[in-house]
Amino acid sequence: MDTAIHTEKETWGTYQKHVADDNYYYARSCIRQNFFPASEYMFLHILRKVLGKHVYDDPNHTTCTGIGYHSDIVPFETIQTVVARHFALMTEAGLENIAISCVTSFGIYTEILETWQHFPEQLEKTREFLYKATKREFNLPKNIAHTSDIIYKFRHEIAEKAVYKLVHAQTGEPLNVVEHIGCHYAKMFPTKGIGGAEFPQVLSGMITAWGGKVIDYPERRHCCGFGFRNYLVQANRGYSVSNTYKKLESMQPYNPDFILTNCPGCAMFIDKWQYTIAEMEQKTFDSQGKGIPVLTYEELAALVLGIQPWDVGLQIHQIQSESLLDALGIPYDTALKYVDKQGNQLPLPNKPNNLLQ
Amino acid sequence: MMKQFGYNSLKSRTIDYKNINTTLISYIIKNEPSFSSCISCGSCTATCSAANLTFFNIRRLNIQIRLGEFENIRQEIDKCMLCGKCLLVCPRGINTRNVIMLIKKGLVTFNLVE
Amino acid sequence: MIDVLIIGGGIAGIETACSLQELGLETLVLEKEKQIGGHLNNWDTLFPTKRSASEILEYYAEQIRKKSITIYLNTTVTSIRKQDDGSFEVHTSREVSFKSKTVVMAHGFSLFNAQRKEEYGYKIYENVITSADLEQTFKQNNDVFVNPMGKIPERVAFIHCVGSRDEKSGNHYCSKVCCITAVKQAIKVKQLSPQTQVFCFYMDLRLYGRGFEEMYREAQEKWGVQFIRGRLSEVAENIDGSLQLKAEDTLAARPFKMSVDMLVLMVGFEANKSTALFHNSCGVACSESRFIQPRHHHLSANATNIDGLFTAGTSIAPLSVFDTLNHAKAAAFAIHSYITK
Amino acid sequence: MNDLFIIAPFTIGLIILLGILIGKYVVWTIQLSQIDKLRILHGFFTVRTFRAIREIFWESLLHRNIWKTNPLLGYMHMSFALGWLLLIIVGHIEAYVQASSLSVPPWIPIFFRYFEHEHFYGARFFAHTMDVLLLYILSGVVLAYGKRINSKLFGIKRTTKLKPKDRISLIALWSIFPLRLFAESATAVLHGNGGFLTSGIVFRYLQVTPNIEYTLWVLYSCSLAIFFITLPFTRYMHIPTEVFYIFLKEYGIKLKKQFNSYSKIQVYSCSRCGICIDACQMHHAQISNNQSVYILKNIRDENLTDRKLYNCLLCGRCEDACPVNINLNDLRISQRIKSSKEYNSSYDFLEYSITEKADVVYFAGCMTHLTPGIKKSILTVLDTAGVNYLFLDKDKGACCGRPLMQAGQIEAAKKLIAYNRQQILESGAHTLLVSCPICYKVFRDDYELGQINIRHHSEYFLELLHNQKITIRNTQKSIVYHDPCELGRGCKVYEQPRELLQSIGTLKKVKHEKVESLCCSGSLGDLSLSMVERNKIKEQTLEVLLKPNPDILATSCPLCKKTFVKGVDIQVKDIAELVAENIQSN
Amino acid sequence: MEIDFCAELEQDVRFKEGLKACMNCGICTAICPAAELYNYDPRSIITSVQLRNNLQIKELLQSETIWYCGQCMSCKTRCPRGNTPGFIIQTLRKLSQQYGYFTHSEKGRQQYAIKKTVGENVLKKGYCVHPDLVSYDMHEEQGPIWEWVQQHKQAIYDRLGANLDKEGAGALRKIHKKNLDELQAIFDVTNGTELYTIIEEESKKQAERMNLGFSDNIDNEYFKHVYTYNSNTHSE
Repeated sequence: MDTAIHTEKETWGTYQKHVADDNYYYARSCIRQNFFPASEYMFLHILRKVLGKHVYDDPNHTTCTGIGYHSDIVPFETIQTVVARHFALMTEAGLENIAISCVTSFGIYTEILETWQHFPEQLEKTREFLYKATKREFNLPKNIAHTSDIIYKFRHEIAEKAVYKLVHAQTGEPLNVVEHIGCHYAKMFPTKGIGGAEFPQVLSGMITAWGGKVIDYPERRHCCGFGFRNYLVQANRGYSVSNTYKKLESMQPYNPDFILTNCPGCAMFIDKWQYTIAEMEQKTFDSQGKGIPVLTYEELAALVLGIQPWDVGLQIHQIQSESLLDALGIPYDTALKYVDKQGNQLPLPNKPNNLLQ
Repeated sequence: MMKQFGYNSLKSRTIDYKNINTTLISYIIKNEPSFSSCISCGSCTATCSAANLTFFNIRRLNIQIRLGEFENIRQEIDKCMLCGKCLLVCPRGINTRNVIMLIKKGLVTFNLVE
Repeated sequence: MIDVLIIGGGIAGIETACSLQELGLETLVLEKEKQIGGHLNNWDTLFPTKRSASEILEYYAEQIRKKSITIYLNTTVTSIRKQDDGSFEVHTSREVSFKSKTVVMAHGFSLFNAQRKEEYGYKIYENVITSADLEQTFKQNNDVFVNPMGKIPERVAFIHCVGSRDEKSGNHYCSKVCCITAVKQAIKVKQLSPQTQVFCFYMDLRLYGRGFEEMYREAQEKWGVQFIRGRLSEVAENIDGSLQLKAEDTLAARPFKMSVDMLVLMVGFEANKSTALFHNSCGVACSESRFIQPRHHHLSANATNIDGLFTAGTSIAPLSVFDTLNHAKAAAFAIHSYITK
Repeated sequence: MNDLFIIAPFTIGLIILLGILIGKYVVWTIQLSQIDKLRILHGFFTVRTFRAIREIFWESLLHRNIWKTNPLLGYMHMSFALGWLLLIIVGHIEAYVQASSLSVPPWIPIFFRYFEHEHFYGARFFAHTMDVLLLYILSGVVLAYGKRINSKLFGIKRTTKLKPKDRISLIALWSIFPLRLFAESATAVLHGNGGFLTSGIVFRYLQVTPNIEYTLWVLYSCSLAIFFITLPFTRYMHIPTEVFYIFLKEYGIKLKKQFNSYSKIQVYSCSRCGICIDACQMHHAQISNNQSVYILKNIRDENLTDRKLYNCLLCGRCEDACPVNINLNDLRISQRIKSSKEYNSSYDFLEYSITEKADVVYFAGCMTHLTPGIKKSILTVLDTAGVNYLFLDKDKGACCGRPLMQAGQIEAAKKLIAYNRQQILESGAHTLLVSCPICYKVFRDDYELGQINIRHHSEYFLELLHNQKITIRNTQKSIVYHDPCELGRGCKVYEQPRELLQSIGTLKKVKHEKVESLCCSGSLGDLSLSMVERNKIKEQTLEVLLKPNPDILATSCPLCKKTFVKGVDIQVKDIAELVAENIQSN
Repeated sequence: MEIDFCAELEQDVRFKEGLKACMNCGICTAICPAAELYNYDPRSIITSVQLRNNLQIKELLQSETIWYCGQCMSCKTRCPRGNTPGFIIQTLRKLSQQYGYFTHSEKGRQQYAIKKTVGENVLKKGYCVHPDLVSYDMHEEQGPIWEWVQQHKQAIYDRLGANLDKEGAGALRKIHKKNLDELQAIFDVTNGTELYTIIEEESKKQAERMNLGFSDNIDNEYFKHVYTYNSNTHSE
């Protein structure tokens, strides 16, 4: 039973969210640009080339310091002012819709806007700070959206232009997809996320729109385990890996074909922790011992639109995606997997011990 | 082969009902049914002579018995002096002294602790 | 012009009508459903006596016949208007409208829609039901007890405070009757299926009424119902259809996990939809809880801010059948002294 | 005719009986501890032996204690015991006289009429005396039949059930004397050597052949034999055991905490008379399977369950009522010790703290701490009297250990005792004052405090009164006093509280007082009574106590007070409170 | 004189927002990932803070327990009283650092490692994370593919449309000095810099107390210690 759709009928009204349909100021993500640079590239490509939207990619904008903030080395005032700076840059660019690539940032932006609403004096203080530091001034954005909200908004347009559907090439059966939503997407402010905190629609909407089947599993809402300081410091990583372990264990019985995430951190951790668990405990959560591929929604959108897997950047995931591509019937040229821009072959990466490639 | 990363995955502290050992609790309830009517009000602990000298907490003992945390129970139960004050304050008239004796006997008879 | 027009043919409305009839006033009852009795029609037994709800309904059916009380069924009130002469004009779904000296709002309450607590999975997971659903199954089948999947449950959990004492549902108040209802239903489950283990997840047990505490104790001592102090955080469905519960055993101060074959959500009271309607049409005052605000909590719990407009029963707050009927009787006296003053 | 069939059964029976008895006595004596053996040696050639014999005469023959409970019952037991003994003694004298020699085969006196037909000097006299004695015993037998039919007559509401082998033995016993009557009567018809009873009345109208006579005598001998042989294996073993027990008791052997051979002797001395069943208050709570007689039986049969064992208030009423003076409480506790020995506590957390010096140490105990009224009163009195005292367990204090003792947790109790003992000794006090009889009992029995006088507040306050340390105003109110079990039967303190109370108001008598007083039902001795059951027992007790409708119900135990308070609408006060309220400082 | 920690907490908007009134239902602990793995119970923390007991709060500030939370904020979703334990934790951690109590606890000391890595990276690179920061030897769990990416950074990031360390827009671009300066300026005016200094200094003291080597760059004993040491006593 597709619970997501089911609840949509009942309580959808509560969780309508307006997403601007053009002219976005793009805020990049620390983690995504590191581990999934192609995802951000693809997002811009899809919006500009495929959907013909205007997105401004500003060289002057920086981190929101969210990771620092949630690991308590960055004060609240500081992060408010950094975010204010981004609003200033947005204002200066003559834009009023902000599209945020990172879920942590998305949470931060939302939290700060909420705070300014309840405590206007905070907003004033922040204006002063920003002016004092940078002589900049700013307007509040009219609309803030996570980039997954935007892809969700245009999911049907993408579906129309889609080359591939999320079905088994051989059987025609829809693929079993489990989604993982970043905690800070809707848990803090349910009404700010599409579909709310308990059954967010943002990813399941894409999956169903592109022909896949959403699988509900017990630990669906559980945190991936990043836990900020709990990953940043090596001594604490037991926490991080244990939480991912819990999620994977809980989804295993449903044999998912892949995991879709909207949070850069989650995507990276669920991918890398599968490798770590395999190496630490010789445990994998799929039938073949290869691990369950983890995709970002940008990668998925790009794939269904027929963009080459190696341009989408699947080769820099630790869990290899060939079996998934085969299932989807997406052709790929292994020779192009490890080459540079000019097409020169790069030395091959080492293979893991306990994880089949 | 296994690789070391400088940390390991952690054991879950969550009480999972399906793993709870109910030997002791059923033994006690069978022999002292009044025990099932505990409302965890804490009167017993408030008046307890042993609690005046140690951290002994007979109210919590009830919980630990239900959770089957025998190692803990054994260490704690030793502190009770059987003075019977709890018996007199219990709003549900639970026969606490008998419960204590049953715990002690139960732990031994079903050798729940080494 | 009628003396008293009573909105709602639930026990509150009917009791008010009966008492007024005895005091020699002319009454008219408007009921939106095709039968009288309101929520009680869907209820199996009443706490703490375990007496059948239909007994009460039969009693009132009899009273209506005896006292020949006029009731218009299938009649929904759309607005109440106060006239300059102090009387009321009441408009209904049917083209007819009524004039009366006084109006009693006995339109009762609505049950909390458990789907609003998505994390509890009502209407998402097959084996999650509400206390109201459970009463229905008791009513229909009084000898066997199976979960919606048709299996005799090994474990059943009752969740207190669903939609009550919950900011997230916008209801800060306590619905008063859910604790004792849970206790009553837990006992019933044990009676029907002794091998089933029954658990109640509660925060506080509010067993304020006559015979409630005794029933709670019976549940513990006689039926072995177990009470776990902790609010349910979320429910998930296992692949076999059983339900995974997450709570904290706050007395052990540790997270608590349990899989059950059936989950019963103790849904609370909410102000009836019509209350807002009346508020808009005649400006009757409502409290923060969206129920009608009596004029004086202690001294005139039936009167409202509008002269001649009275309340009876759960239109002012969650009440037990016991309290409802007393409030209704009181309404009759309040109205009588208002009219004959 | 062949006399063998008459002589043999009796003789064999007698030899077997004596064999077994001597065997048992020897084994028991060997199993006794070295000290106890010495006690016997030293006691043997002293007046103690005579005292023992005297008690045996009073109890085992005259059954004085049973007389006290019920004359009819007493008479029954006496007729058997005393009657039979006299029959034997007189029978022997008769035989000696007849043979005018002391060398007579042992069976002759038993079957005298059968063997001796010739007239001799004084034959008539003996015949009549023997008949008187026989008649006396037979009256007892008739009563015994009656007791089985209607025990109420004998002041016994409940009685113990018989086991098959007991029944055989009993029937044998019952038939011995009727058979003797018939046999002698038959002989009398043939040889005219009967007394007023045996000559004739039975066989006056029917033909007696020597065969009938012979058969009757054989039956008589057989019934004796059966009784003798079965005796050691049936309840009747209590007769020889009791005799032995009385001697040991007189030699000053005391029951130990641990169950030993002396305990066993006590267990076997129980005659199952059932008097303890009536003494027990449990039946008010519809509990009728755990009274001492049943417990002793379970001990013998080794099938005692914890449920029964721990379900006893240890009030001591049965012990007091027991005609054989068995230490029923301590026996039960020794069983609890056995049952719970595997799990005693160590109480490592107790650490000795330096106690300051004082003349008097006051130990309130757990229960007093639960009744602040009493605690406050004690301190008031001490202050008014200007006593230099130390409140030992003011803030922190360990339990006295008595509740553990009662539960059989002796090893654990010893730990607490050692701890408190040291604290008390270090204070250098000459007096230990306690306000709780439960503590008082254990301090007296198990603490070994040497020179320190242990005083319950009722005793101590009376002393203060006598030495004019305090004076008390008389309220003229009528007071009923309830004896706490541990203080009364436990420590034999009956008079001091009463004397103290007389100075406060007018003391009224109640039905069960002092040694007979009832238990409040609050006792810590019981571990499995439910509150409902306790209340039922309490109600019965209160009924007795409130009969003379007093203004005040006084007691001298915080636990008794706490128990009663919940059940009555008149004032329930501890003596301490009454003293404090009416004290006048001089 | 005694610091009034309660008052300090009240100052913080996140405290006002995060603690209305707790009724001890335990719904937060029930879904808290940290509560499952560490000896940690957000409910009890909230209740003890709710008591406004200065001494208890001080103990918290020096404790391990405030450092377990992973800031997933799942607690905010569920609380029936609209509290947010996650916010309260933030405010407690803030005070703990402000008063140098964080070095009293094993987990608290780790703040130094975070400041040294993420913290300094923000001001150096303009982003919290950068390929240079996620060095394979400190992040072995990143696996061989990441090792490979590190070895061929330029080529791979170029291929995937990033703009590694180059002028202009794009992923991982070089952040222009003036932007970094603005960031620095913001940190200066908003006490961000001050916090960095406190962490640095308090850690230095702690390093002396533990007599472990300490230096400005990260290859020092103290860093290695706080980054890797785990007493494994956090689940009992």
